[in-house]
Amino acid sequence: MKQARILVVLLAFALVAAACGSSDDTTTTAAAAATTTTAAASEETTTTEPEAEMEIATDFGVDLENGTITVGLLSDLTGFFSFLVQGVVDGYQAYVDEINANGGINGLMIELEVFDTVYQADNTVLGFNELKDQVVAFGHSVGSPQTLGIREDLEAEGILAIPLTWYSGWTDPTFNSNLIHHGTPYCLEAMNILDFLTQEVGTGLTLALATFPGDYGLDSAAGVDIATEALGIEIVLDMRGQILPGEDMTPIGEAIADSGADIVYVAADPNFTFPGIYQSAIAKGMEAVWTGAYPTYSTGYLTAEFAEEIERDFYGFAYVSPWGGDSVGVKEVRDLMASRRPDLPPFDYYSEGVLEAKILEAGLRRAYDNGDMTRAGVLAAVKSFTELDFDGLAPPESYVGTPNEQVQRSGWMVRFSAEDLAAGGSGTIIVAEDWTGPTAAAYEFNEACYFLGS
Amino acid sequence: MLAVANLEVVYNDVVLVLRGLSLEVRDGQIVALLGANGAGKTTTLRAITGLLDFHAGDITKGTVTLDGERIDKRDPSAIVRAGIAQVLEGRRIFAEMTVDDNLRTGAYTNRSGSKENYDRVMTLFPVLTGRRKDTAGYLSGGEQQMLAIGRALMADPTLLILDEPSLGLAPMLIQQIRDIIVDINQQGTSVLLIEQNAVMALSIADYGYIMETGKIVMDGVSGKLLADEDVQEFYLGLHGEGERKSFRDVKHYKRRKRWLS
Amino acid sequence: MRGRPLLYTSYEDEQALLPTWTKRIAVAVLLGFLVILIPFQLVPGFRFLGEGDWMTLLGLVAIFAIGALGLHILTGLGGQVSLGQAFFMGVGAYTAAALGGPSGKALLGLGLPMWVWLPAAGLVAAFVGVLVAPTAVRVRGIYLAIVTLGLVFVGQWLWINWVSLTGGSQSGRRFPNFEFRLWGEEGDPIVDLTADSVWFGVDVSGEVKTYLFLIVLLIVFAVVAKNIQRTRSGRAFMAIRDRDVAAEVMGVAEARNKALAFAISSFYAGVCGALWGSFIGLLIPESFSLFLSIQFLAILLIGGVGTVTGTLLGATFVTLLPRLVRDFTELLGDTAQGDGLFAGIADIFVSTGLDDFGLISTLPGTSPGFTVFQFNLILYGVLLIVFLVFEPLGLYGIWIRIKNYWRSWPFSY
Amino acid sequence: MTIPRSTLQAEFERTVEEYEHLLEFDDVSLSFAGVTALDEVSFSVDDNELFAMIGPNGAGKTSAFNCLNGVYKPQEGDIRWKGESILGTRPDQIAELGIARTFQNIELFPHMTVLENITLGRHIRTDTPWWNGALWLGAARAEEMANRAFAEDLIDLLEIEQWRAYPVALLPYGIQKRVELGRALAMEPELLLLDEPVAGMNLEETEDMARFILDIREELGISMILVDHDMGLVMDIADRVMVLDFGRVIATGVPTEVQRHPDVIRAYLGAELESE
Repeated sequence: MKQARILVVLLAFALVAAACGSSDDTTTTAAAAATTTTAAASEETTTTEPEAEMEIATDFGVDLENGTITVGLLSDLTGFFSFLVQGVVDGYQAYVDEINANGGINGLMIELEVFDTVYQADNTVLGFNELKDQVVAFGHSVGSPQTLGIREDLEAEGILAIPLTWYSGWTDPTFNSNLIHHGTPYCLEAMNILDFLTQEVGTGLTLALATFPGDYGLDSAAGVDIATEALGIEIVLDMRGQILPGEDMTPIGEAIADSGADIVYVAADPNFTFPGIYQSAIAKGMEAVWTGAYPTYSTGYLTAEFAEEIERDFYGFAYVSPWGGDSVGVKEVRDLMASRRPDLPPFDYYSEGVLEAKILEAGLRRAYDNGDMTRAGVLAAVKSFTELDFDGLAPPESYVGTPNEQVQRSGWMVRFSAEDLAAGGSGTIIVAEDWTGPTAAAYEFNEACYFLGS
Repeated sequence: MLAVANLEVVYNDVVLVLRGLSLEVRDGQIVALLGANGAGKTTTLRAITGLLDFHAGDITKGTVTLDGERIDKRDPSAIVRAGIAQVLEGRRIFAEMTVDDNLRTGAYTNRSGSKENYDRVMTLFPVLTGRRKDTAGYLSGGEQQMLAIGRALMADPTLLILDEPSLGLAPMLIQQIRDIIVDINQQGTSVLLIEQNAVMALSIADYGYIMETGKIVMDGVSGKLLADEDVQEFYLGLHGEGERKSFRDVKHYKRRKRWLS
Repeated sequence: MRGRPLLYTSYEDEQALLPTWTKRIAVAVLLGFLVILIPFQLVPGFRFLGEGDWMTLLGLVAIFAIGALGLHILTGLGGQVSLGQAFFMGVGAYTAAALGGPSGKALLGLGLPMWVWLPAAGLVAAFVGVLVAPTAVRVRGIYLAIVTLGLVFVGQWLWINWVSLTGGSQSGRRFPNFEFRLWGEEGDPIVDLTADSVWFGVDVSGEVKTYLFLIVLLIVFAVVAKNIQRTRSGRAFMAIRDRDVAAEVMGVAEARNKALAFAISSFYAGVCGALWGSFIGLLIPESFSLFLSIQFLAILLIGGVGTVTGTLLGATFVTLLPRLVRDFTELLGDTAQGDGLFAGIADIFVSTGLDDFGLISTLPGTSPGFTVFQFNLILYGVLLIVFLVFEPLGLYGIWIRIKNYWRSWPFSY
Repeated sequence: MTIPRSTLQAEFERTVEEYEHLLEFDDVSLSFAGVTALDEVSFSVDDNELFAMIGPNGAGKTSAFNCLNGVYKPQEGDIRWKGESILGTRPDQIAELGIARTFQNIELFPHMTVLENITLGRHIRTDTPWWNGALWLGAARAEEMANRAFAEDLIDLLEIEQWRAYPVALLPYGIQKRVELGRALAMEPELLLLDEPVAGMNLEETEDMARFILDIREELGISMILVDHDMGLVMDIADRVMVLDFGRVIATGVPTEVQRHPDVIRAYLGAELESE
């Protein structure tokens, strides 16, 4: 017993050390200095006084007396994807603050209740249970298995949740009674990227594939399969599902280098796994196009020791307009962050938070207009949009119709640029805007590309 | 030199073990402390040597003084430096270390005179000379006891406290240990001997204390104790005319000790 | 008055689980709280305990307490330090999923009713425990901890790679619901523990039903654990724990009893895993990680090794700690925002705005400081160390101290 | 199965079988990595005999006990219990044959109470399966009550009533020695091995222990092997004494003979006791 106690004390120290250590990681991707764009008050949102005579039905999360609407966020602030989710939450909060400053939803102020799920399924369930009777909807829910864990509960309670993941299943009606998709799913992203590279680099290409397990990596891999078949690209190394966080990434990087592929397609995470893979591959002298699923790469690399190589090798795809885009929608995001959070550096993921907030805002406004701000009312309102426009922040969304009609196909092809970063940008530059490749455009989307355990 | 006055010790804030114990060891004496198991002998020792803390015990009343100076608030190493060395019950040698290394640890507080002390130990215990490099754990019980005493002597104490040195030893070895204690005493070290073997202890002690339930119930010079009828019956197993009574004749119900009345 | 606890007229009275009226009444009151007053929101000032999310938390306490009782039998009584609890929970959970889960597109699932999958989860885990036991019997102390640590990694590998059973890494699978069916019939189950309904004219929510079910299970498992502890096998386990050679010389077969302790403990872990999976709904293979095992050892150490009461206290404490920390943080945040005497003090601990420094951040990401989760981990580690160093008997030891203090009050000893 | 509450004597009644000696050591040799612990040791113990083993520290007395218990396996020779060899039998099986033991350095279960320690001795005399106890079914309950009654009788016999519910680690040494004796007796042994039962005891406690040993033998008719350094005790109460030195038997006989044996005096007793 005594030895066991010593063991546990050591483990406990390790826990403490891990907790202390992880608090530093969250800011590693934040690069460069804050922009100095002058704050311009957004004048798009119109302020209407609540009409006293109108009857509004409510059940949970909407308090007409105090004038508040409470929305839950099941976020990952400490876990695996915390660095990007933090940016999403910052953007979300800033946009909500802006709405509230301009009179809220017909006078009702939106309040965000953020629950840190630490990217764990069991915590997500606890967070759901804690918040469900306080909120009218979940403004986002991070992680696919996490979100699937609460899917039946969402259905039972009739609550809307916006999954913060780009799994192709969200567009699939078997999964999505209370969930909505947004952005291009992983498998179509893969098709787009490979379409683009075929145009850019040429035909007769070879490809090395390495991904996470789970929906993220395997949905991506499913898209790679479809695209390689259509485009005649040969897969020379298939390590799908084999990137396991916490393990040594060197063998994967070396295998990729040994494969000598022209294109390396990776679906991993930018902080814990990708740098190891990339560095061990370029250490063996590999030169290839590196690309992959969206949150695999980070502009933080532009200040890392392999900055030059990543600038040379990287091609990526974004579902939401990156920071430096020209659309009205993304300009609005830049202005918003400059006025609300001048302390924060430019970062691509604010756009995602603003996009989610805009979907929610539109749903809340429509529910208000319908006179039904119950949870079911908000859900029905969101599910009734046939064309929801974001001024170019993201392609228009539709939540009505067949999966093939609903699914999002276009996005932004991007590269990294140290120059852009130095010039006060986020480090991401756009090489093709609102782009859809031929394979992606032709793909008949009837069901999820990859089935997540159900 | 050592004086314990009205000592009261409580364990875990709950169990009162010593209830106003007083005793004294004078220069050059061998003093025997006798008593049943659980009477508080070992606690007394711990109180003197500062080891109570390790057993969640506290001195709640009374004092311990060495040559007139309070030592009951000092920590164990300071007490050793002040000149009190002890041999714990059950020997507690460092079983994985060699005989020499064991002895060196004993000299920790007194490095200056370690050579003379080492020679002294080797003269007292010739049996250890041949086993200097052997691992202590492989020594026989008697040799381990000698090593434990030797280790205590390395600190060159003015007072040596021995806790049951005869425990578990064969009759012949008990005699040897007894002779060694007398030798050590004659070389000028005072001895406080805590023992179950009253015959052995009183045969060499100058003065004796008998302890029961946390108090001294009787004390006196050895001769006086040896002559006491109760001591004879309860500690020496004698009856009538100085005959040892057989264990076969032990009665179920014994006479009440007079000192309890 | 405490009565006269030592005056009994028969051994049966004294050997009873609850030998004194004081204890009987105390337990009856506690049960009344747990089964009636809390779930039906009848406790003034603590009505919130009966709300959905607290029912969920208390249900989780019950589940973890069952797993901890299993470890109590193996480690607390048997002295075999095991880090394998997460592995056996995984065995139980996936047995339940395979037997009780619906068959998905690529997933094993037989759709059997709960009265099959729940006991089976325990039995299969116990069987695996018996298979592992011979290895475990050969090693002890820290070495056993390392062997069982190996089990956790073997389990992780197996769960991640056996995709048709587990749904695969980062995907996971759904577990069967808490509902009673006879056999394979379609439509609504006889009793659905997750849906709201009306029982005897009283509204009972799904959470309350699940909670009541889990509490009843916990009581059964706790009584069985206590019975094992006070009868022949429990004594044999403790004897081996205290002195194995002496126990053998007394006629206690070491290998057999160690294996038995392993099997019983694994049964508890298996049931715990199945309940957990069903309760959460979806678990991924990564859920059964080393951290889970450590959490169970922590429950034992914080609660107090070797007692059922301590184990229950530990499970409650460890499971509720994150929530309590969060609620307390919110309270501090509110206090710091207001004015008054405590605002300044509270402000030291929490940071409520961009430039406000404090230990814990109430607006994670916006204000500096640890997030509640990080603070929890730290607190957890610190508590473990504090308990191990200062109160090896854990919460149970504190309880005994309080009891002894009042027993001899007003005398100090 | 239920054990009726009755006097200890009735519990210890047993059938008589045909055998020459209860226990026989036949040329037993044991060594550890070249160091000889027992060298061709032979002796026998009969029914209701109190046999003593003495000798210097490290002479092999405890090793002989460990061979007998099955903890060590001798390299040569044979150990027979009621005429049948018990070599290679596991310690717990040997315990079931009826051989109980106390230890030189008390081997009680420190975190268990006196009652639990003594009740553990009943392990081999009880057999309800574990699940019966787990569910507190009738058989287990009856067994527990019978165990309790049995243990209480022993507690009475050993006069340790007041310590009943204490964890043994908290008890004084002398009481622990008694509890250990009680635990061995709870096994209803036919042969009891006592390893230094009075070491570290003062005269008064030694007298108590002597009385218990004699009582047990008289009332329960258990054979015993006694190892101790207290020559007064050994010579007074043993029927026969065997002296070991460096693993060899140097003398066996009645106490008065052994006491006068020159080898014994030289190797063990020393000059003083001889003159007494």
